Amino acid sequence: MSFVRYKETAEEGDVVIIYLTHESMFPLTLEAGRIFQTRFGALRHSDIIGTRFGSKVLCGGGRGYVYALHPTPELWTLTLPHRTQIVYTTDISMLTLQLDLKPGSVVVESGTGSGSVSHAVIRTIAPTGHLYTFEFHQQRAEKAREEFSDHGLSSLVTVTHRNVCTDGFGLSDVADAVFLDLPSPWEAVASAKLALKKAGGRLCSFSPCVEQIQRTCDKLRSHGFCDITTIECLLRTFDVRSIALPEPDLGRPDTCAQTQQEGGESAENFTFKSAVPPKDMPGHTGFLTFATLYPQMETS
Amino acid sequence: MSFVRYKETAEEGDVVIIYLTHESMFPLTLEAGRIFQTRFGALRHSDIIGTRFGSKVLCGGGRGYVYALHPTPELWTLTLPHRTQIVYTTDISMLTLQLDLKPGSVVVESGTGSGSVSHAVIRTIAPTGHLYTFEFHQQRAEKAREEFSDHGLSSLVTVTHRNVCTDGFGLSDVADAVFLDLPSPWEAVASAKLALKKAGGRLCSFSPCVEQIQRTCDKLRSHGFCDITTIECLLRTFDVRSIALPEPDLGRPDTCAQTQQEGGESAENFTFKSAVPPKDMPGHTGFLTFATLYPQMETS
Amino acid sequence: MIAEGEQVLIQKANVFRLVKVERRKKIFTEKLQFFLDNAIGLPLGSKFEVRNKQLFQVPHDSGVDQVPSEAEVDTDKNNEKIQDDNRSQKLTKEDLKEMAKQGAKGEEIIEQLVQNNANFKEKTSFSQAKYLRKKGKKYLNYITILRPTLRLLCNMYMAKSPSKICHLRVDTLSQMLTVGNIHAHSKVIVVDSCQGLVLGAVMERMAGLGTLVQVYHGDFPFRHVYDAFNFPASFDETMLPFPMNQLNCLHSPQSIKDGLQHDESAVTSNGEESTGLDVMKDTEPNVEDQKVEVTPEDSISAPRTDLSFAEGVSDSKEKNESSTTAKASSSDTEVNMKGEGDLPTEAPNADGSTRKRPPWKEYKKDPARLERQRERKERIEQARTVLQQGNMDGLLIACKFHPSPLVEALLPCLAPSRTFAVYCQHREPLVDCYTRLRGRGGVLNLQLTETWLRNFQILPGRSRPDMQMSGTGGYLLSGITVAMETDTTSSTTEPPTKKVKMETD
Amino acid sequence: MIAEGEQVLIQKANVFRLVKVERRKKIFTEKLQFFLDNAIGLPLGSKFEVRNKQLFQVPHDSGVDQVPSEAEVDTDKNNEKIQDDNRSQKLTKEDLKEMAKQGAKGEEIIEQLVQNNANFKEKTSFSQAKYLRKKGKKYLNYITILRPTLRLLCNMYMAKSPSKICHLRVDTLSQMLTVGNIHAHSKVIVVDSCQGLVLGAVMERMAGLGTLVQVYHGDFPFRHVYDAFNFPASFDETMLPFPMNQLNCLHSPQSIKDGLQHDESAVTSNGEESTGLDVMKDTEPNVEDQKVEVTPEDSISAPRTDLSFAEGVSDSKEKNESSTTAKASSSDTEVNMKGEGDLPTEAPNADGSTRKRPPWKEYKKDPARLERQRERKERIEQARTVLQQGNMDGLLIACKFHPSPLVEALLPCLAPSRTFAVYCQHREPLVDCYTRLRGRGGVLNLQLTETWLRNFQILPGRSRPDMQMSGTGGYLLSGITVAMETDTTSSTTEPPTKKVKMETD
Repeated sequence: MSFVRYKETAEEGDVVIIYLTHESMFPLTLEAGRIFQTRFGALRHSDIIGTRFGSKVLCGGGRGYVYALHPTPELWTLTLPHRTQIVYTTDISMLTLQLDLKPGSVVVESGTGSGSVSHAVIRTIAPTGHLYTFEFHQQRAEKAREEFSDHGLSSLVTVTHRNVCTDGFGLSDVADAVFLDLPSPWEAVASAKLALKKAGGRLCSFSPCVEQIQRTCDKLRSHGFCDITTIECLLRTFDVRSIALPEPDLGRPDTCAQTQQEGGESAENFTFKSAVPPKDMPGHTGFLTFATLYPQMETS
Repeated sequence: MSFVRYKETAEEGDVVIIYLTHESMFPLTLEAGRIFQTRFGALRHSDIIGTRFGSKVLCGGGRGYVYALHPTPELWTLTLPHRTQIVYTTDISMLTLQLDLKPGSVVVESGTGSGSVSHAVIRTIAPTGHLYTFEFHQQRAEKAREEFSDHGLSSLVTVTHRNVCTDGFGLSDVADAVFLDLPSPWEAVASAKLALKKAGGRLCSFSPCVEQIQRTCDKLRSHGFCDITTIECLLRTFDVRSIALPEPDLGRPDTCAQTQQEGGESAENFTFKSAVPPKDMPGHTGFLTFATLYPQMETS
Repeated sequence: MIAEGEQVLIQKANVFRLVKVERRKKIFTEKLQFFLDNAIGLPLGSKFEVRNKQLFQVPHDSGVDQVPSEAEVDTDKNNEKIQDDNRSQKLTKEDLKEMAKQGAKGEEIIEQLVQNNANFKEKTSFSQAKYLRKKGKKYLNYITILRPTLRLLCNMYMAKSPSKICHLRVDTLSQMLTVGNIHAHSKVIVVDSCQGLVLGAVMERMAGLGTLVQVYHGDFPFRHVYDAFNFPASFDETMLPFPMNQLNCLHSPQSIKDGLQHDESAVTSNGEESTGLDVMKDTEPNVEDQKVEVTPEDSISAPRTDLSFAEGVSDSKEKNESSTTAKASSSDTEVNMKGEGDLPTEAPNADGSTRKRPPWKEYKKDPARLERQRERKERIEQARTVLQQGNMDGLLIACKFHPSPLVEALLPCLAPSRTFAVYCQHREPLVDCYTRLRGRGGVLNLQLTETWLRNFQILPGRSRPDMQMSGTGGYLLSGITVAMETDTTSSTTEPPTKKVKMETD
Repeated sequence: MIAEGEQVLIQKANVFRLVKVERRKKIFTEKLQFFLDNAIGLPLGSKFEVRNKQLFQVPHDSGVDQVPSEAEVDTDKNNEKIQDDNRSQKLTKEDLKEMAKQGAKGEEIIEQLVQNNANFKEKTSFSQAKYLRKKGKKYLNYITILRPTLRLLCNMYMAKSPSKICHLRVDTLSQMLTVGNIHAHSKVIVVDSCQGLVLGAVMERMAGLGTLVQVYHGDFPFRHVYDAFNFPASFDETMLPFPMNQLNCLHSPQSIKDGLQHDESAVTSNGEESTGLDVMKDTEPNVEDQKVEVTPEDSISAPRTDLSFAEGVSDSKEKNESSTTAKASSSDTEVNMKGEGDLPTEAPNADGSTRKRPPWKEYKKDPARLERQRERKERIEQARTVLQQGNMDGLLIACKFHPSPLVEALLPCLAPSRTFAVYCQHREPLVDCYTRLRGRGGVLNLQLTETWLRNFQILPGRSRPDMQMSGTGGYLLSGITVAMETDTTSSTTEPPTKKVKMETD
């Protein structure tokens, strides 16, 4: 299977996303004979193998059921095993578009982290692009490499274990875009400039703190990057509900004489369907700083 | 007249707010015999004098009309002659509440600026409180003093022309709250602490830039202020409109045979009342930093 | 000053609890138990350590984490080497329990935790501070006793049981007070299903000067949070209750008669009762016009709302109301259910302590009770008069009902050129209200707004917005009243609302 | 590479304009006039100075303001002494005109302005930079020629005429593409009233690999912005048009016959035309089940949409559409009116240049035209087949219509476990859509979202959010399809939507 190409039927070895509820999804690699315990009961892998993605699969001996979904980078982001703080789909969407990514783009990323951004980038640059991703933490790099392989993405990505802040990317004139998710992104700017194509490219740096982007922007300016912009993008998810607001009982207009009604409320309601904002929402994930490296003018 | 007490009838010398439209309001000091030119025609002050606030007043010889409104700090903020960048009602509301202001509070403010905050503060602390306001720009200080007098607020406010960052407030153990709107608020923190009552009080600093609040927060911490919080508050004003979204014409289900309809749209609409967000809105006014000075523990 | 009989807020870390100061009463909060006796007489805002269930005052910097200065912020350390696998701490839970048992102070326990944590030194100074903060919340027994300010009360309810205050966030409440131009010496109408929070806020801004009419729903003017403000008793005299289910008869010709007549007699016979009511003193010039001939019998024969049982049932009544609210906003059900039991407050009922109540029959005949009942009836009649004069200065609505009918019923009570503000948790009812007011006319500057509020963490090298924020603070509709068109035949000049609409759309 | 015949964006300061690169064609933008000839062959992203209507390449730091470093930021100066009374500048307008006439370069004029400004030295370095930036915009004649990327196109339309792209903000568009899992080798349905912006975005992410069905409204598949992407002609072959007003007959038994039959013949007779269409190659196992007996006459005898006049009227047609949009969102009327005339684009009509058109009768008989017409009919039939196979991979809707009927008509075309995303400027239609889909079933993970976007200015000593931001980027409804319950009798297991609802509410 491959995360970057839909298939119809789930087969042994495939990753499926088991959907119990909106808040409860799990990735599962199918192995005939194995059983996955859900809170709706035991789920036999064999019952998924051979069925169409998106089918209902019974579990708990037919008492409950789940859906077996085709993996996407977005579902993966929601369900992946966290090894680090991850970047979520709202920011990934924005950086993908703002880095002008498309099939064929060559992208450099550091750090790989839990691979959340990597999967989404690979999806977009496939089948002809390539992702060079760098991770300073050895185990994480290995784990990511393994996952990319399991997800059928190996040919599209090169994982390197390296501290790019001290040792650089070791790439020159290859990348259309660079994505930095580092504690000290400014330390990677010079190396990122080197990695970008001489014909120009885009850079994005993701940082939670203002001080980080201040230093990064300074560095970008001094290295000749242009159009430096920093944005914040927040997602608000609404709850669609039917609301019934009671109409107040203002009494009878003809007379003040009245007996107290039981409950004191008029029977009528002002009823409407509404998209109710959540009580709490993500207030900050990080600042996304973007910059353009323009082609150097040929001095003739 | 006084901004802090409603009266019923507009009299000579009173300030009224002339309302042409939501976007077009002007403050006017009534003087019998004078005429104010509006885009709806000439408005005679005499036609306002003696009428009830909130009345319709004809202008342009009866061809147009305006409303003469009672001034409030909020209308004043919308219409005042700008001498500086001003703080608007959204932030004023927040700082008034967060500074725990109420009738009787003693407040220290710098700078006075255009007096937008001052008016709102005086309204809230009247009739028993007092505002000490400091302005480093002499003309602005004089102009503010004059306005407070015209608005019947003189007994509630003391305007001082002084650079508080270099010369301090010169106040000790008097204030329940301090409001700073200065380019370098950290320079006034020590003096603000002195001005606050020994029984404790609150401080607010308004600054547009992160670097300003960083330095101010550092200073507040080192001077023993507690509960230091920084907030942003943005106002989104909706436009209430009736929206008619055309229903798509999906053709007739019984047959693909059909003649093209004129216009191609179904006659039906999906119609609803909506609160439409504005195309653009204020994205930032300033950060409001709040801090508490707690009473010193008596060392027995 | 922390005074016996007054309400105070007890703060432990980020958790607040409203209690009445009493001697020899044990307070439970956040797993702490203590008596307030030692705190009585000390300034509000004092900080204490709890030791052996007693309070001992401490300086304010006790137990506060040091914020590393910029120089100390080492960006080189990045927790890279740290394996967070819960094996870094050598002390077991049993060790810690034993230490606590032997009376170790919080600081000592934390010191031991740090020394026995294998990773602590590898952490960045910020991670260290975060660790200390986390452990401090758990092991340090500091509390602060605070004045229950509007700010703290609103935040406390928002954190604990937002549905009790209709999700009215502090910034939205602050807008209401400002936009409504609430100040001393004004005459304000408040409709409040926020347990009296808005009522208290308005009274605080009026400081017992002016008139505050509380339009209440149900048998009894409920004002739980209002009582937390510790207002002097004199403030209460400026507050007049008026039952919501008599609003419709406020402006009908028949009832204007009733009300005015009844009230006139009340004013004459109880002149001394109206102290503190500005409206009674300021006889406005236009009141003359509104007077109508009346017959006293009408009002006297009308059976009024029976308040006799009100005090007795007000508690369960409120529970009914809460569940109605919960029905309308089902997402809060859980919070509400939980909040119901452990809402951190011990406020008495609005009319004072009713812990020991005499048997029903006795109570019914109790002369003090009958006197209170008579007084309330009189105050309702005073409210009626004030409302009918149509000369109020402000109107704030924050309630669980659809606001449109309330706004339509109460706007005629405002003088022209006065402001009103209507809060609702949802925007659709305010869109309805906006539309109806546009059609009605007599209002300018109608604005439907929402505020967005976010905290920003400002720390050396680590400044950023808070990772979580409130999804909504509700919606606010505000406007300014103007004189209504009385001459309906003059169609030459366009009605103002139409005109405004053209200008602003 | 800036290439003849391709579309490029011309950037002057913050203003963008879409033009087709042609020799000896004069470009007008922001009061500048010039020819592109000198730029042809240079890299996209090059910067030029305009002198004597010709372009001269310059380095990218030309005319860029120096950002003062932190050390230079003098907080002591605070513009305190500056009286901004317009008397500070000694040069008159006439002086400046004369300088320009005599061919002074922009830099020279600004230098003179600075030297003759009495206040300049008193200003803080930031005020100085601001002054220079302001004057730079006016007097410096630099332009940059850029590749029309999705990012730049979306921002350009949003700034100039947002109603043309249904106010689809760049962050919302980015969510659509991601949530919709758009990628190469997928089969995607797009409904786009955004002048083809979404269509172009999807095609860019698919790179001509897979199938893109454009469900279009009106006589003609309009895709103005799509053309700005300069896609190779081969990409077009993967795009199939399908008229919106044939959607209802897509799934009726009668029409499934028509469609399938018609399509089968099309595939057989035009096998070579289906190159690039993945769907034609991947014969899905379940297609067998859907096949039905058909009679070819039904479809052939049906008079189809007459496309003959489409090219001729598409411009005025679009104007009609715009005014419909304007009607629905009146606040944009002004922008729209203005935008209509000076929209910064010179794209040809979707099927190539139609500047010189033969007289109607001649045109009608034109064999090339008839061939195009025949081809389009065939492609519509191909689209019909693909849709009827019910095996599409994605659905994006961003249109001026109420989306619910479109979603209901098109969801059955998706395979299970595929994603869809519906954009609407308003949230009420999506609430309706959400509700209908809940009732329908067969969808999971329904999410109604809004994104909030703000720019942050990061400058030494002056970092802050931008003073202005967009009020809304519109709303998005997304979800995942799953297999519909086919066995309606089995009521033992609860339908999934109900179950989900219970879990999430």
